[in-house]
Amino acid sequence: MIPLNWVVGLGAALFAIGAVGVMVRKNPLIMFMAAEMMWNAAALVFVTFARSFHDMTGQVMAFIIIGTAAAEVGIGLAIIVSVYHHRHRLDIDEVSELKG
Amino acid sequence: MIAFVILAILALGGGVGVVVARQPVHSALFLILNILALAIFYILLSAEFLAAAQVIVYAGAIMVLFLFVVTLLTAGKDDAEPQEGLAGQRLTAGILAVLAGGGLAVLGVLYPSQSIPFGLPPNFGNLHGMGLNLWNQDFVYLAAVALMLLTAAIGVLVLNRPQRRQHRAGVKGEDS
Amino acid sequence: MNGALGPEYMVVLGVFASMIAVMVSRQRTIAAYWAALAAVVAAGIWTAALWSSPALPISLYAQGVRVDLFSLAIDGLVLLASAGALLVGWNDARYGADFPALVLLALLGMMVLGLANNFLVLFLGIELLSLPLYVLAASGGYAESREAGLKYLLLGAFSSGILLFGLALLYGASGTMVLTQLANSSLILPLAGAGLALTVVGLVFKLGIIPFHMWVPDVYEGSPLPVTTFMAFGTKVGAAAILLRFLFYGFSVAVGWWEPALGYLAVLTMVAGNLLALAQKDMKRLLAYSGIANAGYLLVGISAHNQAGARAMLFYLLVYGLAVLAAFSVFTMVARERNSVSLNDLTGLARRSPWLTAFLAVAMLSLAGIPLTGGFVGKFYLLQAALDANEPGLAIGLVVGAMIGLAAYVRPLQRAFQGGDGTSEAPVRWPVAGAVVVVIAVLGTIGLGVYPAPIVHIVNHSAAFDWLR
Amino acid sequence: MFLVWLLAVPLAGAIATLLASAKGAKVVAAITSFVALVGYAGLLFVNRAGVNWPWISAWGVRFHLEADGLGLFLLGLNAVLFVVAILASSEEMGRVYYFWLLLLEFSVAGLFAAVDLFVFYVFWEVLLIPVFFLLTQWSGARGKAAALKWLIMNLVGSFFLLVGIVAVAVIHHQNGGAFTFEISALSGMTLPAGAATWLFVAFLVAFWIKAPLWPLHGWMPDAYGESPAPVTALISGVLSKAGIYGILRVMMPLFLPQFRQFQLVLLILAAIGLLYGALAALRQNDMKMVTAYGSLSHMAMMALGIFSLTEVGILGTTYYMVAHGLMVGGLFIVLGLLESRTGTRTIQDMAGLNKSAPRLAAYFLFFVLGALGLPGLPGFVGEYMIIQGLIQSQVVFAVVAGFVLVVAAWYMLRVFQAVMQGPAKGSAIRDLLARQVAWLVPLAGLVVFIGLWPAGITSHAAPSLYHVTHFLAGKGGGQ
Repeated sequence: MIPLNWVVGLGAALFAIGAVGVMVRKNPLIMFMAAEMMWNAAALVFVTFARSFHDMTGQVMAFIIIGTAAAEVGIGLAIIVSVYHHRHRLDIDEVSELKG
Repeated sequence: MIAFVILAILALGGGVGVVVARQPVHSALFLILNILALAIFYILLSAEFLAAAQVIVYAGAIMVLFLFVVTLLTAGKDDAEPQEGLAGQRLTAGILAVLAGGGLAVLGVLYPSQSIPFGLPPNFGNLHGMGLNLWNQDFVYLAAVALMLLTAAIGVLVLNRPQRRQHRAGVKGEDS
Repeated sequence: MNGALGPEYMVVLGVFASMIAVMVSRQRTIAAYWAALAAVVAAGIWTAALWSSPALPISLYAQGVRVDLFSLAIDGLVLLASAGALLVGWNDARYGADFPALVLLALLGMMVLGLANNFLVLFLGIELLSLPLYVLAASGGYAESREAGLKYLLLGAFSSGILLFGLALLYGASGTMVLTQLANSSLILPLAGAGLALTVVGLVFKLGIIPFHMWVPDVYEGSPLPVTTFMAFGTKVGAAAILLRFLFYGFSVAVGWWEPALGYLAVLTMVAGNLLALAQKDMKRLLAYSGIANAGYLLVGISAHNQAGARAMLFYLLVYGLAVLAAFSVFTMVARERNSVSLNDLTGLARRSPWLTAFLAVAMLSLAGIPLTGGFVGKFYLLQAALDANEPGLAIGLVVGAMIGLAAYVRPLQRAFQGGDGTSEAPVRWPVAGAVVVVIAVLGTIGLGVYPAPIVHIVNHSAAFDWLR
Repeated sequence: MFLVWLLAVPLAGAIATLLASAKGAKVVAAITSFVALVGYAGLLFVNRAGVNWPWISAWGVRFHLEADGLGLFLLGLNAVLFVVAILASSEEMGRVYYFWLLLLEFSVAGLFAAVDLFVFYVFWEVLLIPVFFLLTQWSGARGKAAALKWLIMNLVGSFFLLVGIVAVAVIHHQNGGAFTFEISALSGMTLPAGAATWLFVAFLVAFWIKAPLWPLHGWMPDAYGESPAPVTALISGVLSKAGIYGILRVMMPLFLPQFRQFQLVLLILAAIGLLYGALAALRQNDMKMVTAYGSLSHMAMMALGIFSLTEVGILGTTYYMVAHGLMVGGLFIVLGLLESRTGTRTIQDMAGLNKSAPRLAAYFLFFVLGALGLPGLPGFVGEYMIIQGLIQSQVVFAVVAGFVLVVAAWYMLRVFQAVMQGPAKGSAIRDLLARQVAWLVPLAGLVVFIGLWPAGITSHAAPSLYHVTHFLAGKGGGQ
């Protein structure tokens, strides 16, 4: 039996690493992967709590997260590819010529 | 506990690797490491089905797609991207995120949820249990995920449809 | 089942019908649009039929879904938004034959957000809404659009991640995923606080509240015009609805945790959003910042945390949506082949197309909150809610924001009434579908300003959060 | 139902002007305003019944209009001045100009008849829009800036007012009363001590800006200077009364204790405005601006009358509002006629015009004398009553007001002398046309009439002020 609260802590750490990745990296592919890691961290925490409550809904949530991530990655990569087709360099600051 | 430490090191190492890797290919490989570590965690947390799904869907499908795109986009290029300077704003955001994440991690460790230590219900987390959920009361969620995958399919078609001539843009009626 | 989810089923059917129409019909684009519009109308009729159902509220799927008058009101709003978006982009080859199906998929997400009662449905709603919009934003076929899609995607994935982690912590802190049970569960406080904060951040990201707004202007500007219309209205409805449901159902007891914070965010957003709108020359960006500021107004209704607040928010959503529909359909007509409208394009519009200018004026004045337009009644309602909650700060923030905003909305009108330079004196062409949208939206805006009583009645019924003051 | 006529006719006429031909718009507008004037006659002599329809029942808002003594003559002022202003406008203005004018008449009529705060606010803000577009499109070079200034300053006030109105209703509701915006129901309510001052200031700022009163008159010079003469006449003649009227109609019933508390401050502010307007008028060389600043000074005079918190002072103000509206409106229109003939407004560029245009000079003199308060003309009566009120409450301010009357005579006559008298300079100008005389004569006649029979107005206004004056008397205020 692994210590559940430590797994939650690990999830938080992974979440933070993913958030840092999205914020400091400029390559859309890497940013996207970092965002995927945030989702994964959340899924891990859901599964952990599901284990501690003996409640399957947490696992269902994690499963849905995985399925949604698949759809999201499909769309995301399609967008990245179509952007890349037209401008042979990937850099989010280049991409957003107009700053918010 | 030992298993936890090893797996945690693997997961964290993979996570940090994703963020610091210079090349997207390396990031993707690190992410696979991270995902596989999580999959083992799932087994340890009595979520066998999810572990399998994680390996098949994430490591298998998603990451292969990632790797494919990464190699497609960077093939034949000088794949080292230019040095990324850390702009002040990004650095601040990053530091804030690290602090917030650290705080969250401490919170998670210090405040365990109400845990039921033993007596897992039958079929908890295995294929049978998940099936009972997903094909009964939670079926609608599965349907929603299916619709999202449909969206993805349409999306890929829309985004990569052949470009029309510029002068035809705005012409009403039949789509080419 | 008893048909409580009928509107949602109709929309799903519409998605398939629209896709099949593309495959089998020779006039494939127009057939897809008609199929989608039929589905929207059918869903609207079903919603109206459900309205007087005695069985409400209906809980389904282990309380994951709760169909009540609030969700039906949200259904009505988002159906209006999608009908507007379909008509604004009606049969335009630029957006392709898949545009209607994607709009319907996003519509489904918005409707799901209206009736979500647990974390799973909340998350599914958000993603069902976002995924088609990523595609739609990127579907313009020109560089800005693709880049808007990319930016939307990355920030959307990021904010969904924050939201998910917040939900996970809340699950751990409470042991339940059902919103209505959250209030009664014993919470592990620090964990719940962190989870609540992250969840709210994730949701206000979607709503476009300052300081989580940076994606809004670029995405609005880059996306094709009908998509921007849809995003401005529909997404706002969905995000505001789920934020309200989440907080009112789940955290009515722990008001002190979120109410002050949201209040400050609301004031900041109203003031800063309108200030930023002042400087804009591109109409899409202007409406983007206006959308940010209006999200702040919606937040006033939520952070007032009383029945009047919820009602005022619902009412304001309708008012804002109608004004946005009118403004965007006018801009679409003015833009024609291009995809943006700048201040210069409006110069002399009054001489070219006086009626169009009048419609634009009504929309802009409604956004500014001038009486006899719906915008005034909406702001009045919000003010009432804020003052009833003894939050004069919110009220003052609201009027200060409205004051600043007025200057922003009046500038395009001044340009429109200016003499043109004579280069493009031809009157603007009116496509039938766009004309239908603009006329209905303008009539609705004026109608809501002159005689709002029936809608106020409906809104008062639908936002019945009896445990609030 | 004549009250509804007063609102409905301009609204219908506004739409009709849009459908009329470009040349026919003026005719349509003139007929509309005349029909409205007939409706006013009906209101005055036949039936003064108001309307009270439910509007938004969930908030207790009722579409409640009444023509009581306070608003009755302002409605008349509105109806009369619009006829004159429309007749004085050029046919070249185009139909949209007349559309906005009639929309303005509609909203001002609604404002002067509303006794429900919500309805009051709706009309209060709606009237900004026609003026904004009139200033934007049909004004001088800096018209656009003037329009924005007008809109923004007034909206700042409006939004203060909006918060105030909603807050008053909500507080009334929280104190256990019904949720209502009816002024009569809200009057005399007890406000929490902390909120009362803030609400008082919020309301006051709105009305102060609209009047305008020093120091919130920033929009005035530009708007008066840039707008075409008929529009100037309407802004100064009718719209500016809305501010003073609002203080009387809305604030007096709600905030009497606050008025008493801040009386001295308010009097001092108004007195400064009185002096400032008069002295600024002396320094101007633009005849329109002389009148504009003179008008600013007159507005302060009305404010002094109210803040004297005496029956005679307040009554004097209600009377003076109508009188001043007619006179200053006429004066601006005559100035406009003059400007259109000479092409300049600088008084040094004109001299001895009475030689070539004696009739114009005569009407000019008439309205100048009215504005400076010649006995027999209504300005005198109003100022006399106000000064009497000031003597009853604070004599010092009566002295200031008396002094300003002298200055007023100086700056008005200075303009007249410079422009009309002395050796003729430059080419001769055309005198008034017969049709222009045709509508100036009734206006002047009306001025003389109310000057000779002030009781016609005051006797009607007094009962409407009964509540206020009764309260003042009961608490021993002044009387």
